[in-house]
Amino acid sequence: MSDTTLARTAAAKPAFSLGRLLLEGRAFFALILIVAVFSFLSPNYFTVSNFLIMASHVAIYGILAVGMLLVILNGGIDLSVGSVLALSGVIAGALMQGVEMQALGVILYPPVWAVVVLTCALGAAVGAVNGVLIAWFKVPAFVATLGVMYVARGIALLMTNGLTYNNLSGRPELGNTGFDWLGFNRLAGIPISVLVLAGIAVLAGLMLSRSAFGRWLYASGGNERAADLSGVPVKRVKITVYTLSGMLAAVAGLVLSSQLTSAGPTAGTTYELTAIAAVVIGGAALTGGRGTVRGTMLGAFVIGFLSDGLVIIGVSSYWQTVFTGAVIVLAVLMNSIQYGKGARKG
Amino acid sequence: MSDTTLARTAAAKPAFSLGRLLLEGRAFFALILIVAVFSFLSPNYFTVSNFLIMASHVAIYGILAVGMLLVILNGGIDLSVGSVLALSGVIAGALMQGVEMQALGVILYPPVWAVVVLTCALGAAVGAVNGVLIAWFKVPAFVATLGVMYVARGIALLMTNGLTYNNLSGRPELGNTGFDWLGFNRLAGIPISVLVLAGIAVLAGLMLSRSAFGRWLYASGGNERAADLSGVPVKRVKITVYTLSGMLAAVAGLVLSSQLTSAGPTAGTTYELTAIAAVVIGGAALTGGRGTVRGTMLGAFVIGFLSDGLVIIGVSSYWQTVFTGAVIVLAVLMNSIQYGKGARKG
Amino acid sequence: MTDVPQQKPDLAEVVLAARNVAKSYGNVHALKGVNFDIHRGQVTTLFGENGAGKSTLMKILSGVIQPTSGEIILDGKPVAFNNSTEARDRGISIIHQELSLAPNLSVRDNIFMGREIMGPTGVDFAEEERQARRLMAELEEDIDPLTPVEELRLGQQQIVEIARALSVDSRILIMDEPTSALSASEVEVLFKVIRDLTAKGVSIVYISHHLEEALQITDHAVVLRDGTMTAYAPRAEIDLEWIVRNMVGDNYDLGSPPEGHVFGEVALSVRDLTVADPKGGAFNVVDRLSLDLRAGEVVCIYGLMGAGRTELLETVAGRLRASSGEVVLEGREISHLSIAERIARGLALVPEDRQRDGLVQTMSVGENLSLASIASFTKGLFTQKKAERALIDASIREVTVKTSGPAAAIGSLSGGNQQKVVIGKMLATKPRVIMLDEPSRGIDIGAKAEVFKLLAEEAKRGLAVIYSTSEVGECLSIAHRIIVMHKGRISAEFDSNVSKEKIMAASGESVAA
Amino acid sequence: AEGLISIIVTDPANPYWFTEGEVAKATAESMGYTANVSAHKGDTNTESTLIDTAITNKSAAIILDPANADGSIGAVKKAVDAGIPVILVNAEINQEGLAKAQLVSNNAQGAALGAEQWVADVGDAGKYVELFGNPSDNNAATRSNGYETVITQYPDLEKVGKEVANWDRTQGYQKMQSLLQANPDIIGVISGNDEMALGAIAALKEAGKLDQVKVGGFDGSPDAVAAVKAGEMQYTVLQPVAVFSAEAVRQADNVIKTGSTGAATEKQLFDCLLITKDNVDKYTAAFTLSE
Ligand SMILES: Nc1ncnc2c1ncn2[C@@H]1O[C@H](COP(=O)(O)OP(=O)(O)OP(=O)(O)O)[C@@H](O)[C@H]1O
Ligand SMILES: Nc1ncnc2c1ncn2[C@@H]1O[C@H](COP(=O)(O)OP(=O)(O)OP(=O)(O)O)[C@@H](O)[C@H]1O
Ligand SMILES: O[C@@H]1[C@H](O)[C@H](O)CO[C@H]1O
Ligand SMILES: [Mg+2]
Ligand SMILES: [Mg+2]
Repeated sequence: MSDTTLARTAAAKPAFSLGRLLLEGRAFFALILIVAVFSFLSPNYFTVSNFLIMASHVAIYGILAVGMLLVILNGGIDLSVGSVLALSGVIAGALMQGVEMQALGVILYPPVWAVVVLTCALGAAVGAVNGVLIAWFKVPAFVATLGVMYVARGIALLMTNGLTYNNLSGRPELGNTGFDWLGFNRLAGIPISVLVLAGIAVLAGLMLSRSAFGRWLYASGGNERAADLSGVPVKRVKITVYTLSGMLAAVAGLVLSSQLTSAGPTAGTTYELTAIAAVVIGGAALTGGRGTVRGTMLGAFVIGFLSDGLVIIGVSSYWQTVFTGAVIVLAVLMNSIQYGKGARKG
Repeated sequence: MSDTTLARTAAAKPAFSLGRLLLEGRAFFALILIVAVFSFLSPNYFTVSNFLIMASHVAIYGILAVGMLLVILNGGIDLSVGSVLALSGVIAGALMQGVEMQALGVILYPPVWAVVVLTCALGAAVGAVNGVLIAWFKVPAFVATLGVMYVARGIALLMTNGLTYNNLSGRPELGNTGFDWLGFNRLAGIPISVLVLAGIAVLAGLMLSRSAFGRWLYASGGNERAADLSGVPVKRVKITVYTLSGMLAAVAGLVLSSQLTSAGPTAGTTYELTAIAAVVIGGAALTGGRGTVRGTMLGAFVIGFLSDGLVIIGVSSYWQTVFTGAVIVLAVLMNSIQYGKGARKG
Repeated sequence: MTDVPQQKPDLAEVVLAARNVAKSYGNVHALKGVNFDIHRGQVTTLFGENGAGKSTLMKILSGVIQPTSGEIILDGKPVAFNNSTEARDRGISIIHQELSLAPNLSVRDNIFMGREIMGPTGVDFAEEERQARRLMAELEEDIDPLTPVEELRLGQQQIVEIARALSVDSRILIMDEPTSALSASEVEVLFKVIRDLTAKGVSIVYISHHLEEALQITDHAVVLRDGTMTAYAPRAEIDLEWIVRNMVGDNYDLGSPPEGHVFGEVALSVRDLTVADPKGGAFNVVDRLSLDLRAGEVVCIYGLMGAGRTELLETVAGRLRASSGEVVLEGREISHLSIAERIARGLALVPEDRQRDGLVQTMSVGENLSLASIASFTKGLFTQKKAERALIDASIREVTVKTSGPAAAIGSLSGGNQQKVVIGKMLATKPRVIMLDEPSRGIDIGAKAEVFKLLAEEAKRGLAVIYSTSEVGECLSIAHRIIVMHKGRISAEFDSNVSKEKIMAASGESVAA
Repeated sequence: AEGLISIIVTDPANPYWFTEGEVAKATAESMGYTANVSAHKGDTNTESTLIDTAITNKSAAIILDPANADGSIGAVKKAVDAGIPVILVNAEINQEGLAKAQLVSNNAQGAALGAEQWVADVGDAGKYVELFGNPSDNNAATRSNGYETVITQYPDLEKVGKEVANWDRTQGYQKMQSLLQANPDIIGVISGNDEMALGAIAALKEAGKLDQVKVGGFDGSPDAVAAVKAGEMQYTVLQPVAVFSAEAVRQADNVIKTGSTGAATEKQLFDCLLITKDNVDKYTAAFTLSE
């Protein structure tokens, strides 16, 4: 991932590549500062096990943030991710409880892999609805995804009647166990959710820096008309990024429900804000065309490591709110000071 | 107001002023449809008293939306308005309870007008912080106001310890009665809050269409570099719009606390989304430079009349969520289809 | 810098001067200690290759940017401008090379942006409109001041920029390529205005790559090369040859149409193409137009602003939908194809408005150059860095882009070099038919010759070229066939032996001028 | 009886309030009323809007779960001024004489009940943490104080952390994980409600510490009862929400017909019941323990 994003950054401002390297370091600075301060304040912060737990919290936001990055690079925004996360969890929950085939009079228990695939497909479908509204019907992204945010949440509530699907572990006799693997297990000591995040980040990084699609995305986010005239399928790119964002929201929903071994319709409320904040703290421009996966990951970790740290040192919840806000601004302030001169509108 | 916004519209697309008039009518169409449907479904909807009540509900969002419109015209966004609303209410509550002057050993009870002035000044100050962060420190508006949103909310919580100020009516012997006038009284049968909204809308409309500041705002939202090169004080414009947005959030906070005769630190959560939705439904572009007060009012009424109507006809809260989302998208869809051809990126 | 020629004393007083002005961007030295004088009531013309530093110098004189070192002398006294408003308040205004208009505002509002005329009840729109109308009349341009700028054609937008600068009543007026999107008749009008202004004592700085045109009005000529002043002469001593010699160091020749090859099959055929006004007007911008283009043939489309050339080319390229008619590429009807599919089949368009349609401002020079040919260096899932780099390097060489490297930000290039990137990007798709819409906007004479040479060579190898321009001279030096468009139709067709006058007459130019 | 009874609950997306609304609605409909259930989601402004709507709809009575002990007074007053009787359920307001009745579960009693059971399960020495509800809801503090009163009697039980998790399962999960990092050696978690407790259980499971750490909940929600049954949660304190929601409607009916609720006092406390592994089988319907 690092090499891919470096390439991107270097391409943007080549002349100062050495200075830039230092500056990138400065963006890390916020993160390092956070880690240093909390490690000083609590002996429990700077431990491998805590970093892994914190990383597993970051995973949820981080997965959403990768999808959000794609959308923001395109010059859009996706407010529906929190709701799609909830809806996906609920759908997964419903599938795990079994699908009743009225006509046949049987209840089907799809295996976990099928649940995962179906849920991701659903997330992708919701995302595609966003994309179509935005690309074809020219509804501004903010409005389209705001609407879908409400609708998806409403459907999740209607499906469950407000209740939470509990017990998603499945039953061996039904052959649908294994759902909690995502949230509970570890590979080489690393939580699966963190590995999922890492995998997604690497794939997204490769896609952005090495694939034609990545180039199209940066181009259409930077100047849609010019991209269009250069043969970039701008509508297709748009629909694809929203579809991917929806799909990633579904993945986040699966990871979260598997961590909680339950899925409720109110999960993920306001997560879209956290995801957007991560992307922007990571240096992406909301006007599109600028941003990297690496920055976004950095942003997600800044937010996650901060909020967990505040809990670990036992700051009161009101002060947690104040600090979170202050750090978000400060982290970006540092960023802005670097980019200072080159900063554009938005 | 109508003449002012008409002027703007005319300025924007003179050639088709007749067709345009029809199209503007189409935007009203959503509102008229909503009124028609609900009047048909409930005998209690289409009554003067209900319209006045609904208008007083719209007032809160409407006031926020006017401030949001200014910010959005500038190409920015203000996520902090909900928190500032809460903080202002809480400050007003604290002032009404009396300010203890430790040194003098007395408790001062500022008269209501002073409470109003101080609260608005506070809102303006918070807005100015946003503005300075954005204009001088080049922090992206989304991040700056997100941070301030958390900080303001945290301060409101800290000030009250999570509790709510009750009884803001003041006491005659302290000479500070009259606070509930804003929220409870009526002039010529019209709730004061609605009159406040109308006044603010007219002033904002005049400012946008008649003042040099209005021109500067549209210019810097349309092309900041060009405006800057033409001698528009773009930084000053920026700081001013955020200050105004903060001040209007304080006004909304005052109106709300006076309607509820209480002020709590959690008021106004997520109102920023509603305000943004009103502005965007009203045809403004989030990229800046396009939008009118009239449209924004229309947007606020669409949202308010819809949500009240759904409650009046007794739709379940889940379905309310679904409908709200669907209508937001549909209202804008109608807009987009009209503007269709001319539609640009964003 | 010992061989820097001294500016000769001149009769007219110097009102504004640059002394040893230098400007660096990192390690790019845009200006290396330049002396430059502006004379009262006279026109000083600045010549130079793309990237020579002309715009940089003008931006410094008008307060838009500040010099790294050196002094600006106004009326004999050193001054320092912190921004363009300060310079404007001292009577200096500038027409920027790149448009700086707010697209969402009307012509009127753009003209008075930042200098609104105030009446008792706010902005005096009536007065502003009156003045805007007067300016439009003065420039002989039929533009309603209430039209939003985004609905204007590029050339009209340039007129608005000019009007804005004129509205200020400045003593010193800097014009950085004010005519790049104007047609000959509009240039005539502008020159008339300039003569009126100089008669009133206004000093003008004029930059243009249309050398003959500039020669008509200049009183002094200064040549910049690589950030240094290489030559100065008063009007009496200069001619085209002098300019070119000092600019590019040797003689130039735009050449003549490529010869010695036979045309191939019909490569592009347009049949009865009709395009409704995309802005909703009740007329057709292209009106039952038919045109055949053979492989190896270079056709020039000449026309006045508003003739419908841009719409014709954009429709063929797939951006606009035709209301009727067909477009046939190498025997295949392609009306239903997307832009991308047309590019893939060898049909490319170099658009007219580089900022809006040509460049992705957030991308580097290299990424812009390779944007239209991504498929050619993608293998399987991934793009091939080496192949891309080779393509970019070849492009930079072919169209002679002056840049610090492919990774440079596109915004750091001079205007002309940005234009070359737009041309290079589409040439890199290896098209079989290429359409260029006013491609010479802002590129210097040397680069133009390079592009022409390139097109000529490709034509010999079978490339079919449509070249739209407002400069008759360009038509004559490249085209086998010249088509004149007027109100969406072909009003005349000539072969390459025709005279300038005949072409202009067919376009309706004589009527306007 | 006829007329509309407007039922305003906090948020039916939580099973507790869902039951509250559904039981009230069913009771009202069984008595011949029409009923509307709406939700204020904890926002006093939305609540005030819903009260206005209930007035517009000429409701015969309003059943309200108030959003805020202080902040809801104005809204209740408004309904009362419009001549509509208001019966409060689940949470109180800090003013008497406005609502016809305030029917709430006895949170203090329930908290004491829970805390005693918790001590019995956890033992009387060791470190523990507390998950606290939404601070703007009085019930959060009432329960916390109730826990405190009981647990402080055991000086060797040391509270090493208290986190606000806003009644929410995901927050309970994440806060619990962080609390575990800070305090790996705790032996108990006491939670202000079931959702947070269930989140804590998921975190403990993930950390493999569920057998070392005992968790107690509050509400008696179906999920919690299932967890009790599975041995993952030690106990939950059942709030008789189904009982008092039905009772609230009956008293509203009395007020409509006779002008008075028929109850002796405005504030009526409904005692909470303890659900442990021993009596879990008597849980027959959501929030209902059949004796
Ligand atoms: N913002 C910038 N950052 C880095 N380099 C720049 C910047 N602006 C200009 N330059 C460089 O300065 C040099 C002079 O540019 P300038 O725009 O003055 O050229 P010009 O003579 O106006 O050319 P043209 O005829 O193409 O408009 C060029 O090499 C250009 O790349
Ligand atoms: N018959 C007509 N009546 C009024 N306006 C017309 C008519 N025909 C064309 N126009 C205007 O002229 C425009 C055509 O401009 P277009 O840009 O295609 O011309 P062009 O020849 O490419 O000129 P330019 O040099 O500006 O690029 C149309 O958008 C329309 O607004
Ligand atoms: O009593 C209720 C329930 O515990 C609910 O779960 C959260 O809010 C409290 O007020
Ligand atoms: Mg230039
Ligand atoms: Mg053209």
